[in-house]
Amino acid sequence: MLDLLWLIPALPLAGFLVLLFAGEKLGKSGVAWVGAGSVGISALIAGLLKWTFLTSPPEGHHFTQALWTWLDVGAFKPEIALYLDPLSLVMTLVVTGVGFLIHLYSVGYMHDDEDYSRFFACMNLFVFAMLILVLADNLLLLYVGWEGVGLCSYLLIGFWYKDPANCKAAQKAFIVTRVGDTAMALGFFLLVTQLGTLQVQDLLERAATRWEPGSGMALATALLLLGGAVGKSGQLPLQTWLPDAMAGPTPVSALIHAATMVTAGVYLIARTYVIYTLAPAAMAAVAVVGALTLLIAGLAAFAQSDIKRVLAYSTISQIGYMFLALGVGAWSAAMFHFMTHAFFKALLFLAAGSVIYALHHEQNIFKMGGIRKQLPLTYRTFLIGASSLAAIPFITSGFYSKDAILYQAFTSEHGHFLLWLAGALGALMTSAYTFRMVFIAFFGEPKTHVHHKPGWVMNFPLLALAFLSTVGGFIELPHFMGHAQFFADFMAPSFAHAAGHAAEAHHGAGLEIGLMVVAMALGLGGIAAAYVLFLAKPEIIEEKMKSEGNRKLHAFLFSGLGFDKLYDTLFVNPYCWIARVNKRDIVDLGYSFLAAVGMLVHFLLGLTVTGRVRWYAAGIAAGCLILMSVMVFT
Amino acid sequence: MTEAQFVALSPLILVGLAALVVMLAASFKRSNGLALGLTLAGFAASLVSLAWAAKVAPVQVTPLILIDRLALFYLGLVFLTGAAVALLGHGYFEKRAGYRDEFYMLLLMATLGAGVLVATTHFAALFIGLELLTISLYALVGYTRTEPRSLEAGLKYLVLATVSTSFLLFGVALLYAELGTMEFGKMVDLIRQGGHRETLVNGAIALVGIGIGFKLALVPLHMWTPDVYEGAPAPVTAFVATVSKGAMTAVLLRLYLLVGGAIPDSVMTLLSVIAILSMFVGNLLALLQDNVKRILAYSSIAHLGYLLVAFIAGGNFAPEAVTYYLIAYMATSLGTFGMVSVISGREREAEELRDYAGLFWRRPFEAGVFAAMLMSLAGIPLTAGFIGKFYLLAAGVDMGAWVLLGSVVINSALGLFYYLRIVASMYAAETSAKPGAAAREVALLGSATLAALALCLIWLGVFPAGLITLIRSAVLGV
Amino acid sequence: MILVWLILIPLVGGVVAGFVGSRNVSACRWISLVALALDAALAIGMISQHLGGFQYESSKVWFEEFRASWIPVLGISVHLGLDGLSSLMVLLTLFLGIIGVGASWSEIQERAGFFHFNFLWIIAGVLGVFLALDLFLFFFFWEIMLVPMYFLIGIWGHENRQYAAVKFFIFTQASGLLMLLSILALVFVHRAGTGTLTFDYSELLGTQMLPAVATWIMLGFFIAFTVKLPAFPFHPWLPDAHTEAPTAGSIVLAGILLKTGAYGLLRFTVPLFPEAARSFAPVAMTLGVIGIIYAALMAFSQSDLKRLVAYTSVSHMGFVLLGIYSFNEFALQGVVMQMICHGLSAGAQFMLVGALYERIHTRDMGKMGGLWTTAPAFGVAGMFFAMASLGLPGLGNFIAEFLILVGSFQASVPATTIAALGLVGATVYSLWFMRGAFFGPNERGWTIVDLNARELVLIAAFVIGLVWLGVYPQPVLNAVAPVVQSLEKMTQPVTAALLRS
Amino acid sequence: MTSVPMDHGLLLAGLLFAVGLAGVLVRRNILYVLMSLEIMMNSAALAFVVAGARWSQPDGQIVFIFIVTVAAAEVAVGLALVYQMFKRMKTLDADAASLMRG
Amino acid sequence: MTIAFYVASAVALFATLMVVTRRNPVHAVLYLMVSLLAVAVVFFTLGAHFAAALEVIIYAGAIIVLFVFMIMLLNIGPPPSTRQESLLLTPGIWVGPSALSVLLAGLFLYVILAGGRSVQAGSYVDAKTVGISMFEIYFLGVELASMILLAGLVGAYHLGKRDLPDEAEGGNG
Repeated sequence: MLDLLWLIPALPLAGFLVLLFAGEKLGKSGVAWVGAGSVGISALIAGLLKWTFLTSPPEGHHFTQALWTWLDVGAFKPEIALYLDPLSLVMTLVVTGVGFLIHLYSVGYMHDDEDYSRFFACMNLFVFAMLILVLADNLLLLYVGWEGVGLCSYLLIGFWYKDPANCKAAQKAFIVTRVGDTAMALGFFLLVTQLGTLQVQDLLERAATRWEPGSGMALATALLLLGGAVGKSGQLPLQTWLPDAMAGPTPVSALIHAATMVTAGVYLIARTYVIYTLAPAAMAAVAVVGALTLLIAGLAAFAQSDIKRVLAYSTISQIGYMFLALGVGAWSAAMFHFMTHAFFKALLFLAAGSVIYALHHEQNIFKMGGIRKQLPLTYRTFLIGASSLAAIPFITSGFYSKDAILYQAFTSEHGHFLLWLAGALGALMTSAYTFRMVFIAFFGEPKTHVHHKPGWVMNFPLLALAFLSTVGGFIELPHFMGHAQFFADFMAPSFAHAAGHAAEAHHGAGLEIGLMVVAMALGLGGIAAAYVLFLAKPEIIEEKMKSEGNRKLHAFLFSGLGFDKLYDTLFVNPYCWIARVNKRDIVDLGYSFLAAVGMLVHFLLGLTVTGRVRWYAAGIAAGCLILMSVMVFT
Repeated sequence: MTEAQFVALSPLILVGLAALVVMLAASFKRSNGLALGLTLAGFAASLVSLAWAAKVAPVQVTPLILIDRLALFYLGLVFLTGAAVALLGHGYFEKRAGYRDEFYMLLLMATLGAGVLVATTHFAALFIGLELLTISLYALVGYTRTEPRSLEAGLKYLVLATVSTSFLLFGVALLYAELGTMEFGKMVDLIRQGGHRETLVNGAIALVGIGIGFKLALVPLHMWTPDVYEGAPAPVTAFVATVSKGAMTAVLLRLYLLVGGAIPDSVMTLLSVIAILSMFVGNLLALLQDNVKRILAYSSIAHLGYLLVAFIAGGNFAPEAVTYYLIAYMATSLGTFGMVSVISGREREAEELRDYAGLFWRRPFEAGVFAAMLMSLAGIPLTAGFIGKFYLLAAGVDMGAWVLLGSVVINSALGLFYYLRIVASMYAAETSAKPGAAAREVALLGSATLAALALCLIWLGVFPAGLITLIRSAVLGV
Repeated sequence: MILVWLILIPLVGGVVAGFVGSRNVSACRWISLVALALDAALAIGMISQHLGGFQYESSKVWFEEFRASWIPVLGISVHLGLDGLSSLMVLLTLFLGIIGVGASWSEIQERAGFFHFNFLWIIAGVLGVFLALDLFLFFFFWEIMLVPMYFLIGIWGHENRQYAAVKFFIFTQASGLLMLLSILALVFVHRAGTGTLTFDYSELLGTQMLPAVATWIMLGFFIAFTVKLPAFPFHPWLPDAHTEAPTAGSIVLAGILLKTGAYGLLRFTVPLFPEAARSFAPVAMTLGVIGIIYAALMAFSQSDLKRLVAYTSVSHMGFVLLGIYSFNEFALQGVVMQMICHGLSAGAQFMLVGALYERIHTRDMGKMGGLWTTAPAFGVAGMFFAMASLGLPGLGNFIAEFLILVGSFQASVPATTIAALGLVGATVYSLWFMRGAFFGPNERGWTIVDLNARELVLIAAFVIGLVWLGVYPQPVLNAVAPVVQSLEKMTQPVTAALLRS
Repeated sequence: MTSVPMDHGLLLAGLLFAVGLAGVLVRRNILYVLMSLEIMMNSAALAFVVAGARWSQPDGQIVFIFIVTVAAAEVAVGLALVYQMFKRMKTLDADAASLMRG
Repeated sequence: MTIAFYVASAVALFATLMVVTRRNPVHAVLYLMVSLLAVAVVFFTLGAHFAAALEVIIYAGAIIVLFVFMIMLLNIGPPPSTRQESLLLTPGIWVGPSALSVLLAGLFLYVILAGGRSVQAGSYVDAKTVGISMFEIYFLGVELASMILLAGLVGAYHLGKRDLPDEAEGGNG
């Protein structure tokens, strides 16, 4: 059964190739069948594998399928091999499962687009690349997927390429993540040089034995890999591309920029967790990055008017939670949050997509309003998603996963009160801005006419995801609520090396309940505040906005805290400036100058050839004078 | 005069005789073809007699002339070149009005003068040979007397050559006054022994150098070159560029071999400066020149600068390098100026760059040969010019003359620029070329000569071993 | 003897094509194609014997060798030899040669005979360069390939062709003469030591000389090769030459001619002067790194598509320089990979741009945009090669750059760090390329014919090559492993020393 | 037999040479230029005769004879050229005869 | 004889200077003749009698006559052409060439006089010795000199010849 593993990435690849070469001839339904079908079958196979893992797990809870030797240089011998363990299995499930739902959704959402087959081709390619990323047995192969998803992200953000703004957003996404990737590549070089392999399990093995905890090498490697992770996952300081990435079609945002690709950074760190455990400083960095990101993104989300941008900032913020979790050693909590987040964020995006679809590509929440009544199903599913995001206690999956993170941020040996505080504040902001969005968009007076309602292909994924967003959290319950640890137990083999199993550090139910209550209070408080400010008494905001300072503050928040401007000034503009100024290539000008000197001398010498015989004779005489003088006087 | 001496002199005698025969024939029947036939017969006879003379060589005929392997080798070179010029001239003057026989007479006499130069070991003979060559050339340069530029060139050449010869003569007179002999060998010995007035001798050598440098058109004695090359009829230009320079180089080589490298450093430095200046001035002046003949004139200045590098570098390779380079240069110059004469029309010569526009497509054969010649001048492989340059650099590297070599490299780049300008204009689209420059008919003999030259150029560029062996035996025989 | 045939077939084919071309244009195309295909078949047949089963098993250095006397008085002989490195280069040359003929099938209508003559002679010259084992012969071929290339650019090039052709010629010729000086100096040094005058590579290997002398002689080689490569301060000829050349010219320029520079460094500069090369490594690596970054920036600043691609070549060749002077197996393997992959990706890009130019008669990105809509296959191909150019994993270029950087990381961490930034630069210009040509609004309202069958076949060949090299590069790595290992051995102390420090 | 120092003879030759050179350089009339050339040749010939006298050798005078011969031939050709030039260009100004330059 | 040498030298120098500075070509030619005759005297004082005779006959006789013929042929003796000559000889034109010539003369002076040792001229060389030497050692030179004359003849003939009917006036540029 496990031997079917290779089919999981191969099917989307086949789908991609079919669509690439025959996409135009298949017709729309054919494209839909190939595009969604290939991912669907992959999802089924992934489910089968999961079942196999649950019923008869392979030895050591992992399974490697080596396809062929990729390179063989010296002792460095990476293979094209797939590696399945609980961690990659969860990722695979989410990628294929959520991916399938989103494909299905796209069948309806993109139906009127002229580039239907290109869309599905890119989506399939993305799923393929993402699967390679998660299933890669070594980091080099992981890098293939890593860059592959980057490419697809680029292609899909710029899917509607006729608008220059979309192209720009796509380029930004690619380039910014590439900055992080470069750091990551350097990390790989370091690993190859120091440990001689990129095969993940060997690597972790060797790192654990060869590097002292806290050693410089481990720290450097960890930080370099972190560079890649923050780039891909839209974390500080490379988060700026993600809000712009919303230029792509909404299913793309759901799949790539919410559920799967942007969490690749989380996956990478989880995958190489041993290196981080060897470098506590790097762990701290991860946690701080996460904490800061979640706060900053949360703040920025308040000022957005585009529904997708709000969601984008919320994504950044939620991934910040995952980083926070990773940073405190809560590996499985991070993955748990990844999973629930994939469900509810995909749900939110798809629901938002339905709204946008219905309102004929209207994305501004201030122009929506009152859709609650017009699109009840969409409203309900969106509300489920929003609740999950806002972590409404007990009934939503987001609550459980976030709670696990907050708890560990406080209690883990790597944790810290400030980290917890940041997370808690984040929870407040999350619920506030989430419900700000809900209230503004779905309540109040309708401002835009609903053109057409989504059909079942779009509604079914919403329902499915809504279901998952709700029940997905019940597999991992806090200690005092029965202490179900299905997820953590399942993940455990993947984090076998983790020093001092974080989850085991039990601080008693009192503390846990206390923390949870605080978080719950903050979350609900946020909703209440949102209700007051955006639904009940919007004039408060209007009043505040009259002041110049507040408007500036709003603009500052709206711009994502000015990071774009900062980077423009520091990097983009100088680069463009040099490129513009030096278009003629100063080196070339140097040579041209030499040539010009030659021409000048030619011209000057030409003046000596006067054509007058007396002058020539004088030349001879002068030459004689010089020649003789030299001969005689030296 | 012994039989051996007579045999040894026979190549020179035959060429002189040919001049007289042509003159005699002209008094009966003026015919371009006949004159050419007789001229070629003369050259052929003397070339054949070279083999005859080689059997008795070396022979000293009076103190004036020494027929040794070096002389024979260069005689062969000079005569072959002369014959080629005759062939080119046939087609060229066929298109033009006026008597043609005089051309062959003067050509033969000039060649004879050059022949004397390569075999001379005495300053009196040097002077005579030089003047025979030069006076014939005055008339040859001004040969197309209906063309003002030709006359102007003739006059300029006459005035300047006489000035420089006077310097030479004065120098020789001073040397003679101090040393009491005009024989090369004895003079070198006496100078080496010392005991004479250094300043006088040095000054005199400088004056002699002026005379030689003028013929070789080295900076600062180069200024006549472009004007004379431009004004002279193209075949004559070919002759001036090849025979007269080649003969003078032979003299220089002979002196060089006699001196045996014992040249004071100051002189070496001076020569280096002259070589470098010649390269730079020649190439820079040619850079944006639009007249092909002038371009080639300037390039010849530079080429003699290169040649001087081999002399200066000295060492084992120098004589070989000089000779090989000279041969390559002569063959190529002959080819380039020959090409100008072959494709020139009746009214005027094809000398403007734009006259060459589209030549590649109009007359692919000629253009191809011309391009090959230019590549040879530039020293690109597959041509003799490459082997020549290779030799030159080898000689330079052997002796570690890095400054000179650096100049050679820079100047090769400069040179390439204007050679490529010509090539480029040949494959450019035909534009509004001035009429009258294009030949309507193909000069069969001329084209055949050029084809042979091109073949020889490429043969020497690909299989140089044979010629190298020959040169070695000639040069080392001294 | 088979090696001589390898060179002779294109030479003769060129002459025949040249003669036939004046009467029958399509016949001369077929003749060229057949000649190259024949040559390729010959080469593949021979090489596959030695690389049989993709396993390198021979213990002797040269697969094939040919030796004949040429100019015995100067110790010059016709000495040809083929090893793993030159095998790959020969195959690449013939592959791109065939592509080049195909790419100019419809582009070259005028004077096709002479075109194919020149083209085949370039191929022959390049093959000679890759096979020559006598330094004189090497130089001979090195220069010979310039002339037809000059004609190719000068006659069939674009608007500013004269300037570009002359610049190309002068740069390479002047630097070539420096190399000739170095060759001569080496030969004379060797003669001073042993008493024999020879230009033979195998005999000149291991010539003993003072370090200062070796450095100077090496510099001559180095400059000649880095001009051809081209490395940073010597690159200005390249953008012009590439831009103005006809498509086939650009393909062979970028694909093969640049590789002769890299080949020269690998074959001559390093093995002949290992010590000097070692002490020179910091300078060379610095030049390489500067080249990577600078050219990436320059590529971004261009609006002419061909110029852009040309600068990307400079950038990629910076990696080659960096890799060669890292002196370890990773880097050297990467260098060979980079030579091949860049040959393919840049060749393909030039082909695409050429095909585009045929359709819209401009290379200015300011006048393009949105072409994806009207020619999606073009767009896909452009995307593919842009991605290859930026080193997308899964394609050959990634393997190449990865190996080079892993190798150079072991030699110099700072250099590698800066060079890695070149990856970002590559992203910027590749996306700029895509944005300029294929994305954005189609403001000019272009409607163009998409790639036709002939072009698709050629593009497919490139694509297959790059993907194959990206996912299974082992045959290439195996083929050059012995060469690379001996190079590494030769320069061993440097790596050890750097690691120690 | 005589008591003239050789150097004085050479000196005279040198001065004559310089004067002749000055003539070539100064005079634009081509006839004067030819005359000045004769002066230069003649001064060189004088130097040879002086040198020959110093060594009591006939060689100096023989070279003198050669020089005279050459001078005669040269003047003949030169004047023919001047004649043609005057005919075509209606001037004897040497500077005017500069159709070719640069 | 010594005095004769110096007097003749002075005359030669003076006459030569006059040649170079005259405006009327006829005057100049006459001064040239004087100069050549004076040089002949110098030859005589040096014991080169044969040379002195030849100088008078060939130079002063034949060559000068050629010049005179040419002046007549071109008809440039009379005043209009002298005036034209003055136009050509502006004062400024003298500066550079004179300086150059003086410098060169100075250099010659230095070269000839430096080293101090002044050698007396040798003995008288009679015509017979010259003749014997000429036809024994230098006979090749004599033959070649004849060729030179022939070349001069052919050249002068060709150049001086009237235009043939088919010879058009040459192109004007």
